[in-house]
Amino acid sequence: MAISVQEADFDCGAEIAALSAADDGAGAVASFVGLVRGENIRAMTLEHYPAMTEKALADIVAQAEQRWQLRRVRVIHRVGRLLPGERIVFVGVSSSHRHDAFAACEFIMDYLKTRAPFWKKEETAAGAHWVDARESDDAAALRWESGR
Amino acid sequence: MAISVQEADFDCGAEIAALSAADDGAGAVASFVGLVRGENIRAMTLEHYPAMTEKALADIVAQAEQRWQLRRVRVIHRVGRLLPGERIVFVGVSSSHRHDAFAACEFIMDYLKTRAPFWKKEETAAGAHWVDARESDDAAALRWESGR
Amino acid sequence: MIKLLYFASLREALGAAGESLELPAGVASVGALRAHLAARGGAWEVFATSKSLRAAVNQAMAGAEARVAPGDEVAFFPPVTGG
Amino acid sequence: MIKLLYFASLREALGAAGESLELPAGVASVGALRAHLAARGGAWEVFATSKSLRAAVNQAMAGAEARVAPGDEVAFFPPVTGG
Repeated sequence: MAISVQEADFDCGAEIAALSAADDGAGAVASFVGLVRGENIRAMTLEHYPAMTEKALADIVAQAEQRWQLRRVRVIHRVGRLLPGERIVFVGVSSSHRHDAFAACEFIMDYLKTRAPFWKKEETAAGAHWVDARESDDAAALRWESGR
Repeated sequence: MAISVQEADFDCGAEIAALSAADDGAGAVASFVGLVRGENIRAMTLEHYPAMTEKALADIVAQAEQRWQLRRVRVIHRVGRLLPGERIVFVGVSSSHRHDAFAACEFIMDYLKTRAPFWKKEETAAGAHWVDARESDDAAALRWESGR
Repeated sequence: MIKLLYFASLREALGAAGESLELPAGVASVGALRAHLAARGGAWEVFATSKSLRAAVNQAMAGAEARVAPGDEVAFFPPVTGG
Repeated sequence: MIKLLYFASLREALGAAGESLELPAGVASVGALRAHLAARGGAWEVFATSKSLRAAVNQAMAGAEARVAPGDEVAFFPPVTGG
């Protein structure tokens, strides 16, 4: 597993290629990119808890590796100030099995959304405000507990 | 929707970027890349039914667009002779909602695997043979019928 | 006349990628067409014996009961294995 | 001494990113620490009134019953909203 928390942008094509490079068994790569939506937002600032962030992400990835047969996992999460359309997060998973790659990738995103110490502050025409956590994200994470 | 059936390779990074370019509402992009596994394979040749292929893929994408709230969908499938590690297929989906992007991307792959007219012939040390369809692929596609 | 197409292992088994065929009297469905082709014997018996053989009429997947009429394009092939 | 950290909207509400604190006698859990901080009054009452406030002890998510001992790093923050 490889985890990065960084201000810099990332290259999805290079990350996806690295997930299967020189691995004869990696027939499936599922990935996810989260972006700043721009409907009413001028910018977004991501704060995090540096000492805990990578630990929390590593724990989430380790859980995914226990649940599914995975080959490689890559997580990148940006922090700092981002503009609409900018990439926030990348999760990529390679596996021999398509469904394992998909499930692990979505699991990691759902857990990241509810368990990794990041907080978003949005700048809108009406001023800046901290984004509220969403019940739908809690529900998405809980799905994995009951084994759907 | 944009569908391509081609011999040429594709650029995952460019495809993923295009799925959210100039779209304020595209906060989520899920994608999948399928690659030639190389464990016992020297090469693989993909045959298809040219008059039907794009039609079948368009029908699968249209079904996904009816089931989930999607913004853009991109499907690329290569044909011809490919070596281990080479990319075979790309499916990318953008949405405002993470789960819709994931579900539609996996649905399209599952249906493509069982309903799009492609056939693989593998070259191994023991000679060339047509790949058998797998029951697990039929089961994966059937999952979506019962609404899991 | 209909246009017949054969793909992948079926194409190799028959030694033909397709043909034009005058629809015989009474052959108006995919199932009847399969029986007609199987009656050629030899490699063609696969149209009677194979349970997995798939068909498409005018580029859409079609079952045994699907109608076949002059001018149609009918394709036969094994289960697909792309992706 | 413990190290206390506050993040995001909590940090702004308290006007502090953190502090060092001598653990008072009898304060040995996250819950007891919250009660101790709430007793400061004013903005600090959020430690008593907020149901959504989360805690981490030594960088791991922790409930109200979690132990707190000298040398620990204890962080308080609102529900996370990354990704």
